[in-house]
Amino acid sequence: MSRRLRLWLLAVGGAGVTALLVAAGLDLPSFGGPSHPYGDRAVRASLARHTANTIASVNFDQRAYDTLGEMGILFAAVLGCVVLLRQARDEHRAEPEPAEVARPVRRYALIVLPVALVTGIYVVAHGQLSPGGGFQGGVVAATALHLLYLGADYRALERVRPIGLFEASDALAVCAYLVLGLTGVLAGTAFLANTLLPYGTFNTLASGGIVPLLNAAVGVEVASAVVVLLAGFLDQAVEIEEQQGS
Amino acid sequence: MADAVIVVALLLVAGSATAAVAVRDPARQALVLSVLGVALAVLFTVLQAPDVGLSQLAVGSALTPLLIMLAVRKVRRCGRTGDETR
Amino acid sequence: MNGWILAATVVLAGGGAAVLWGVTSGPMSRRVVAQNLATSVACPALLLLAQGYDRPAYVDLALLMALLGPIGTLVFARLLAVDLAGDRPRAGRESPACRANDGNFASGPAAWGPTWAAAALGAGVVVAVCVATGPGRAMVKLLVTGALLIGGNVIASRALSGGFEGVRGG
Amino acid sequence: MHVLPYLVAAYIFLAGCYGLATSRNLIHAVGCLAVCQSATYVLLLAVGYRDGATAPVFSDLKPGSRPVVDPVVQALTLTDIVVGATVTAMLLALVLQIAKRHGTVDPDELRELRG
Repeated sequence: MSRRLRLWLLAVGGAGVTALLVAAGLDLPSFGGPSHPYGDRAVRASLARHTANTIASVNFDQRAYDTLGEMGILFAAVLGCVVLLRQARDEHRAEPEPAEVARPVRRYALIVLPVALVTGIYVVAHGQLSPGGGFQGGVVAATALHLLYLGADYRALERVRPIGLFEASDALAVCAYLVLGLTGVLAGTAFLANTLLPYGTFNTLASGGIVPLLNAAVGVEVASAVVVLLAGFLDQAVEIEEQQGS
Repeated sequence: MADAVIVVALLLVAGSATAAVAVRDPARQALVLSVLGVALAVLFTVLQAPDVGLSQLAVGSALTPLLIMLAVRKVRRCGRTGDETR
Repeated sequence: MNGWILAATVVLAGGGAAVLWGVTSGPMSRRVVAQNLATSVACPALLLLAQGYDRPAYVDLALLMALLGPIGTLVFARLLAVDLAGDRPRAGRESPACRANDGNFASGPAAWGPTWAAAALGAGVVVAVCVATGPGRAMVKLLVTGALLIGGNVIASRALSGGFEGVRGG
Repeated sequence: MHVLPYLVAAYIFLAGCYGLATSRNLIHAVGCLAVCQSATYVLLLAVGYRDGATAPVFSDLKPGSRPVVDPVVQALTLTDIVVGATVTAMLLALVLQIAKRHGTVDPDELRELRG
C-alpha cells in the first residue's frame, strides 16, 4: 500500500470516527452533571466497610476481581518483556564503564533515594485512607532504586539488585493476592469477598478489612515488576552487545 | 468562571498531545511525553481524581521516559553496529 | 472559585504555555530545560490547588511531583549527555553567543535564570500555603515538598549543565 | 463547556491515530499509542465529574459534608493507566527485537525487507 493511499484511507476513517465521536459526545450526559448512580452506591458501600479512600475500596473490594485481571496483565507483560529482552546466543555482556557523575548530583541521588523509598512505602501503606495505593507507591519505590543508576553507575545498581529475588517476589505477590482471595472461599463466602477481617475503625491504618493486605500485595508486585522490567531494558541498553563479526 | 482551571488544563493536555505527535524524533518526543504526563496529572487533579493523578505522575514523569530513552539508546547502538558490519 | 485556584490557573496558563513553547522548538538543550521547568511550574500549581480545594490530602500529589520530576530530568540529562555536550558552548571561553544567552530561557543547558525564577515561585507558594495552614504535621509535609522541589530543581539544572560529563556509554 | 472535555478526548485520540499512521519510527509510533491511550483517561474522568464536587477520599473530609465525584470511573482509569504502561513496555521490547533482527525501526523499510 502506497503512502498516499494510506493517508487517504486514514482521512476517510478519521472523518468517520470524528463524526461518530462528536455525535456520541453531544449525546453523553453533559459534563459535570449531577446524576452518578454507580458512584453514589460505591461511596455508600465504601463507607459501610470503613474504607476512607473510595477508589481503593472500589479497586480492592468491590471490584477486586478486575484488579486480579490487571495484575495478570502486568505479570504477563513483564514475563513477555523478560523473554523478549533475554540475552541471545550471539550476544555477549560488556562490562559497563564506570561513570563519573558530578558530585552534587551524586549526593542528591543518594539523599533522595531513601526519601523516595519511604514515600513509596507511605503511599502504599496509606492507600486505603488518602490518595495513593499499591500501584502508585510501588512505582515510586521502584523508581527510587534506579536513582543509583542515575547518581552513580550501572554496576552500583546491579550490586543492590539481585534480579532473581525481585522475580520471585513478583510471583509471590501475585500468589498472595490469589491466596487472600481464596481464603474468602474457604471461609464460606465468595472469592475475594471482604468478609475475612473486621472492618476496624474508620480512617485508621488497620481499617477496611482485606483492603490494606491486597494493597500491599499489589504494591510489592508492581515494585518488583517495574524493577525487573527496567532491568531488562537497562541490560539491553548498557551491557548487552552484539558479537562483533558474527 | 469556576471551570476556568479545567479549561486551562484541558487545553494544556490537548496542546502537549499535539506536540507529542508532531515531534518526530523519539528522544525529543520522550521529552514532550513527559510534559504530557505532567499536564495529565494536573488535569486529573482539577477533575478531582488525585489517585489517578498520582499514578499518572508515577508512570508518566519518570518511568515511561526512562523506558523510551533506553529503547532509543539501544536502537542507536544496534544501528551503529549494523552499519559497521555492512 | 477562590484566590488560590485563580492563582493556580494563572501559574498553569503562563507556565504551561512557556513549557509547551520551549519543549517543541529549539535545540535539545532548551527542550530539556523546558521539561525541567514543567515540574517546577506544576508542583506549585498543585500546592495552590490543594489549598484552594481545601483538601490537605492533595498535597501528596505535589510531594510526588517534587520527588519524581527531577528524577525524570536526571534520566534525560544522563541518557542525552552526548547530545547535550554537543550543544554546550566550550567551558572557560566566553563566546559572544554564550554571553548574550546567559540567564535567558533560550540559552544553553545552564539556563540559570529560569531555574532561579522557578525556585522563587516554588518558595513563595510554599511559604504562602504554610502560612495558610498553620503549624502542624501538614506544614512539615509542605516544607519537605518545598525542599525537594527547590533542591531537585537546582540539582537538575546542575546536571543539565554538565553533571554527566564523565559518562561514557554507561 | 458541556461537551468540551469529550471533544478534547476525541481530538487527542484522532491526533494519536494520525501520528501512528504517519510515523516513520516504531519508537515514535509507540509514543503515539500512549497519546491515544491518554484520550481514554480524559474521557473516563470527564464522564465521572460533577460540578462543585470533590474527591471521594474521606481521610480529611467528613463523609456527606460535600458532594463527591464518581469513584468507579476513577478506579477504571487507574487500571487503564497500569495497562497502558505495561503495553508501552511490551511494545518497546518488541521494537528492540525488531531493531536487533533487521537493523532498522522504520516501518516502510521493514516492509521492503519483507519483500
